[in-house]
Amino acid sequence: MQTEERQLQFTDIHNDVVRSLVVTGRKYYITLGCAIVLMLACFFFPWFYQLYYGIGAAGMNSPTVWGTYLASFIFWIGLSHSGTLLSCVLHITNSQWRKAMYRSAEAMTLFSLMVAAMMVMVHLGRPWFIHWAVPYPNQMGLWPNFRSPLLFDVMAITTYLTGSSIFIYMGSIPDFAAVRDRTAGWRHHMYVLLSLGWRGTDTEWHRLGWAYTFLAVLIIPLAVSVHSIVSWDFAMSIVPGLHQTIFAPYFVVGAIYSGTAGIVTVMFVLRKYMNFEQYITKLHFDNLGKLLLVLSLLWSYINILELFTGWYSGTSTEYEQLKYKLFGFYAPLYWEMILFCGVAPLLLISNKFRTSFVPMLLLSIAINIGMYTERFLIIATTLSRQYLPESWRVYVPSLVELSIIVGSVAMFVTLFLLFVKIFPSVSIYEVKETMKIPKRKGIPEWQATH
Amino acid sequence: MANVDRREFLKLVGAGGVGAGAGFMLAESIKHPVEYLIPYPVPPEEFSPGIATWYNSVCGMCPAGCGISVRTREGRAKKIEGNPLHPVNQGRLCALGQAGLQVLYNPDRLTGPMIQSGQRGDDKFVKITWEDGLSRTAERLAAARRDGISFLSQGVRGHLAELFELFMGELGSDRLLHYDFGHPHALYAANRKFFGEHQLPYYDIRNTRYLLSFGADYLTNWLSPVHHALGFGHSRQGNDGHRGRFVQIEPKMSISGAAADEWIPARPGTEGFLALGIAHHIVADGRYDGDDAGKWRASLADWSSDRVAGLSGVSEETISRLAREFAHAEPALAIAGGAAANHTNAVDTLVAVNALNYLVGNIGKAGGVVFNPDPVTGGSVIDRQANYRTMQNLIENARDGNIDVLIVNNTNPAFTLPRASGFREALAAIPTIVSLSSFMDETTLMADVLLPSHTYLEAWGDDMPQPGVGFPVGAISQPVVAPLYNSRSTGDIILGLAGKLGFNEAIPWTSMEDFLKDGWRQIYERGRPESGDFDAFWRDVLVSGVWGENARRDDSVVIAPGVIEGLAVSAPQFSGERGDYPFILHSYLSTAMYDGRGANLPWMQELPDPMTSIVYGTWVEMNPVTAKDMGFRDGDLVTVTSRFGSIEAPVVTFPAIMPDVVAIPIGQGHNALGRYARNRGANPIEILAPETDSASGNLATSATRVALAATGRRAAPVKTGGESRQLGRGIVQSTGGRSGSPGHSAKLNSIPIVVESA
Amino acid sequence: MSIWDRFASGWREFRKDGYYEEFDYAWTMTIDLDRCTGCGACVTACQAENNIPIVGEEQLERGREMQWIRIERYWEGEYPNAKLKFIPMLCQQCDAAPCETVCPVTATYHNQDGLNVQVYNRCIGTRSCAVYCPYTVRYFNYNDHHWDAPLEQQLNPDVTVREKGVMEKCTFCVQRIRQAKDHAKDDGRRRVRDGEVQPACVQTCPSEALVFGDRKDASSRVSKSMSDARAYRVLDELNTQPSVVYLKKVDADAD
Amino acid sequence: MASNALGLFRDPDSALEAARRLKGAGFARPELISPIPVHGVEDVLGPKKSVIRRFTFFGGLFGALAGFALAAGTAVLYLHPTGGRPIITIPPFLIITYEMTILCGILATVLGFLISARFPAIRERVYVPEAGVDRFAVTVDCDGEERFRRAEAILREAGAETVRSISEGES
Repeated sequence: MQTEERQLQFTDIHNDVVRSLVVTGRKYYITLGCAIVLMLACFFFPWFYQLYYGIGAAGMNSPTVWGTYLASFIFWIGLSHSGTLLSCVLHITNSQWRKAMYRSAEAMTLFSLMVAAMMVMVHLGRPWFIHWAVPYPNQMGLWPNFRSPLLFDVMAITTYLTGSSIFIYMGSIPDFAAVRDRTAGWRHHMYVLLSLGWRGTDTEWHRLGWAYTFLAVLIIPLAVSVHSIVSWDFAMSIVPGLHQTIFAPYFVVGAIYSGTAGIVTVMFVLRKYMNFEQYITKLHFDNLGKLLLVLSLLWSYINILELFTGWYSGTSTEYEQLKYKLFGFYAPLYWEMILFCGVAPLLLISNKFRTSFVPMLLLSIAINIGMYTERFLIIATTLSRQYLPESWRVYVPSLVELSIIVGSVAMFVTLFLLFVKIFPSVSIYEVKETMKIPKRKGIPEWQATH
Repeated sequence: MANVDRREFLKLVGAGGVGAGAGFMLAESIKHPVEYLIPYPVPPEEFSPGIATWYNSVCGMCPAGCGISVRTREGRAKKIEGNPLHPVNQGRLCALGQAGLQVLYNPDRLTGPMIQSGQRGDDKFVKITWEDGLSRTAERLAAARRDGISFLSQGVRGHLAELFELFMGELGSDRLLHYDFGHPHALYAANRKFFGEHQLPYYDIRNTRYLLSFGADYLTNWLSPVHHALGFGHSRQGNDGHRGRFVQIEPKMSISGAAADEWIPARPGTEGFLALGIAHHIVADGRYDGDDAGKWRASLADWSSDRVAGLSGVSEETISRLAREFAHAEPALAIAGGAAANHTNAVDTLVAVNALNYLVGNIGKAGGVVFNPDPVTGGSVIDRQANYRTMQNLIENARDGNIDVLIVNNTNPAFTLPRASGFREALAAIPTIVSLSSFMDETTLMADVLLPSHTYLEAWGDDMPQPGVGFPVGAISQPVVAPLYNSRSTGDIILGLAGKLGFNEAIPWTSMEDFLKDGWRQIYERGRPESGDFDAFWRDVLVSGVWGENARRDDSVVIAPGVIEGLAVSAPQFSGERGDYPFILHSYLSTAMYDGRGANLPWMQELPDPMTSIVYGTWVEMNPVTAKDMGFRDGDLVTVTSRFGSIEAPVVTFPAIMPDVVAIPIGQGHNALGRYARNRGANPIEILAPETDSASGNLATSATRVALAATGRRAAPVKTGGESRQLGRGIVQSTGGRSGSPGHSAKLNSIPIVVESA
Repeated sequence: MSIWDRFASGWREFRKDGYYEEFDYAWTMTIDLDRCTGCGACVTACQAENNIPIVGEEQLERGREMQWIRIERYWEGEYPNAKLKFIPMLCQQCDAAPCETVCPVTATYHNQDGLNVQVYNRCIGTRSCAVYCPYTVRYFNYNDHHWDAPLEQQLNPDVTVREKGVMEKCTFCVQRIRQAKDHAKDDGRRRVRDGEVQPACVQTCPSEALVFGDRKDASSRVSKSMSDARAYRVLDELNTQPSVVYLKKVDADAD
Repeated sequence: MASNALGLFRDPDSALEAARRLKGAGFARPELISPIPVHGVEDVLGPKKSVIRRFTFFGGLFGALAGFALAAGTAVLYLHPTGGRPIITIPPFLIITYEMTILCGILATVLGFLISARFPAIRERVYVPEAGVDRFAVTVDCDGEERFRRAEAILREAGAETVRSISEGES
């Protein structure tokens, strides 16, 4: 199932992965350094300034009180989506090609969730009181409001973060064990702890298999619920353009869409810079490409539907909203989004395109830019066209906001770079499973049947 | 037929008697409020920390003379509300009045006497003591020629005005002038001409069923806005059964125009023709059956509606309809002001409008024109009111070096006189200028000696509102807080000067309070006191904040001889050729800043202009079509040029303004007056032509033609409002015709006029 | 009372919808658009009473005005038949307030006077209430505001000064309501008398367009004016059940 | 002191074969240590029942109850009427319930896994690093020299490259 030029042995993957962990080139440190510097300069510095000055540092106004911060929040949540979700689905459907890529996909989930959580902090007017959103007994006679979609968010994201971190960890226990035996010094100790003393006995494999499957089963509905709930932050308001029943599926599809695109990007990078050429192959890009195509069509469908309902409602509020979206101040962004997320992905129809790496990379990036735009428009176009025309006002992001967007990407990269040095970024044992298993002569290959 | 009839009013005054001693105890309680959060180590007994104390006083923000109740906590003024007992505003107050607190607590107030240390105008002053300041001034006054002394004050009334009279009398100079930009000279002149009336009458909007307003923005700045607003509300929904109808005739829709049921744009300056046209109709239709009907018919003969229609641009049908409605409705009332009263033919116009009132016989009737008795004191002020001609005269004298000393009291001609008047130049020719202003305004900037006076919330004084409400009303303004700075009340400064100059036998008083008390003792005596105790009376007046008397004018109509025959309106003159200056400049008193005195109040700067929602700054209102033709978009910066200068301001398209008129609000464009006002917007007064109304000597502020030119730059004014169309969302809903709504005439108030004390 | 008793009683009592409609007062304001002249006195009165900051030109330019009550203006028609209609817009104190349900920390909720209260100290600044409010009458403190000395001496000691990151809005001058209730208690009265309490805007309105009172008291002026044929609510179709009732403007020449 | 016989195999089949034979020879349940889950272990060493499913189920159940209690219960204890909704507002509370269900389900599953697979390992157990890479090991504990030789024989016969004796405690 992988490149046939050479028969890979168990030891190859083993060595490759271990090398990817312990052998660290100069390039890596440079990249990491840049990422960290960028993160500090573009994320934390502006944020601290904003903490000092107030949200006024951003470009928001009345009535457009939400802005890019929340857009980034949705974006990162969305990006988090296909990681674990995809991996779970594929695990349950027991598809082989998943196995080389799912680890990094899950990592993506984890880190984009963390960045998303950071975006919430940035978004808040008084983040130093965020703990008030957590139900803990207190003397104030106050309590979070469980009727609030925002609190659904708190619950959902906490659960999702817990779930996906456990999922990725549990999946890597055998690999930790494997790496444990090949490392020394502090790394060894770390992996000793992480691997919980895994031996690989048949019982352990059996238990792991079950637990892993259960987790997968639990996490699929969870992931779906998470982005539905995020969508309800908006859909449960009565703002024209937001108050729509289609929003939950819209957000979920969008999330998986951008997430899958994200995976493509990450795959490409891993393949290129961690020399996993043999394990991450055309096949993966091909399959992901097909998935992307389907998702993009779904996405376009929902967008058309949204326009239609707006037009069909015939009410002034929805109608103005629609006009504004298509031809108003933000119209260029809207059409850019359509181009990137609706039109460009149609290229995926061609096999050649799907199986060529660089175009896929470019497309995946384009899609995620488009998806970010979508999230931004969802907020900007609706809030600046509220019910009372007298209160209409356009919102333009400030420098602080833009820099924080860049910074959040840097933060994601930083986390990911740290990850690839701690977690085996390709699942050793599952890749082994996909390999040709040594056979004893004269025995029917019943292993090969799975 | 005033808003408060006698019994009710006296009852109110009586009610004020509760909790006597508000102002009385104040003397002890005056301490500097800054040092402590609760600034009274040993608090006087009527102060208990945490409990508000209300003091009644008089609003000094505009000439309307509303009564106010000021809420103070721990010796600091917190809130100004209308004095519910005061017949003028009956507990209500306008935005400007509310902002009085920011006059008191303005960060740019002058904190003590100073003298000019550099060149005039370069804002260099050094502090001196009051002793020093007063003696310097006294010396100059003593050294000056008798009629070389000029006293230029803002319009003040009551005993302070009398004190000015006394003082100037002693100095032997007749150059005592009260100057207010917005003073309705033409209205006074017209009433003098038509009725032979010295005082302005009381226009009873409350009880009228039909108000025909020729350009008078009676809801914003004409005479007594708050009182008119009360009347408006009541006439609209207050009287059960019927709803008053309001018609506004003006080239640019004002707030009153927006509130009116019908807004009729008429060519600027032709309001008088319209009035005559309507009068012609009334007489022609035989709606007027006085014994002098013949004379009327004769003098109105050649004002047929077709001719008037041609002149004014208002269709014949409209004119005849207005005439019919006006004659039908009983009572109906016609008023004129604003632009209509600021053309070169203003007095004619206003006389014609008076004729309308006369013809429908509403003189002296409820809902009509009610004559006012002379004010109890300070009535002579009216003759002291300086119109443009008088100011011109002063300016010429100054130029010729006939003025040795000029004392300026809280008026700002350097801002409110056109450049063309040459006032600023004239100031240069005056050796000594003394300013009593509380702020560093444009005029004070030119002064040599600064003797800053208290704000009206720190000073003793009184006021007899003019126009009154049909019967004598007086109100005492008492200090509601201790003086913030080392300033003195205007009265005390004058008395101080008098003392220095040794006018002791003529002006024996040492403090404004004593002077005031003596004055009010006479008022007390003329009221045939039931209770023989002046102090009790004094306290009651202080507590209730207002005093009234049931003396009314008989309602017999006296119409000056020869008026009917002389009835005619001359064509309005405009400065500038139509060719070079295609637009007529309609400059109007801004809602928030009145004549510019509000520009240093942040609240007023941030109060969106009701019509455009613009804050901070000046703008030029244009008809959208005209703007389109000239290729102007909203926010384009244009130069507005008259024969006498030019200013820059951004264009704002305004749906309700005549195509050949551009409107600019007055109030911004200060180059002094503190951080909030300085270098903001432009001042349209600067470019006004020095055209006057010959009959009243009033500056014809609407008689200037201007040209507009694009600068190519954009300077979109800051607006709080977005889209200003409803898009069929039914936000402001309206119902047609007659609504059987039960009205509710409100007399209630939430203010306990009670001082927490024993 | 043990936690379980509390729970039991609570469960019994609070399962039903809108149970708190049985609260003591139902403060209501009616605004007669036929009287309103748009003069803006209410706006300044509110600023003075409620320590509403001076935002400054730069902030206003960025669209961050702070006016708990604002005058909205709507043009109709074109010259020469242009009409301008004003409508004062303030927090509608909705009984079914969208803003209340969305706040994650219950910084805004319904108090026992039927008021939609905003707890500044509890607010963490998610700003979602402002998004959910269809009347856009919630104002956010984008930064700390300051008053040039000695302007701060005017600040009303009965009202807090809000810090950055906090949402604020019209409270129907709750401090005055509290005071009136205390007065009533001192006089041994169970209820506040009609007209005993007025928000700053109502108190100052020169044309008496605003009326305030308790609609539970059928004899109150506000109840009377609510029963007016012209009474309507803005955006009623959203079923937010506002406590601010408008009286339609009368268009004399229409019918 | 119990010692173990451990045979290393190149391929899983031989390992399984060895295990089967050991079992047949009456050895206590042999253990298979492999770098990948070997399929067909069950048919050789007999099926295994996993308790994890119960953990998951009861965890989820608990989560559901706890979730609703959290939302509804505290809503009653802390009265904050909002938006005209009833204090016990079913639809939104169901969402909380849902999330809590999954959260507790996940945690319980993890717990179940750790318990049933005896993680984390406190005392050291038989292990060979090669089995973590590409070798398949079969261990069986056999006390006594003679039994060890027996096991060794079976293992070699099944094709083990090497056979070692490992006593618990070293690894």
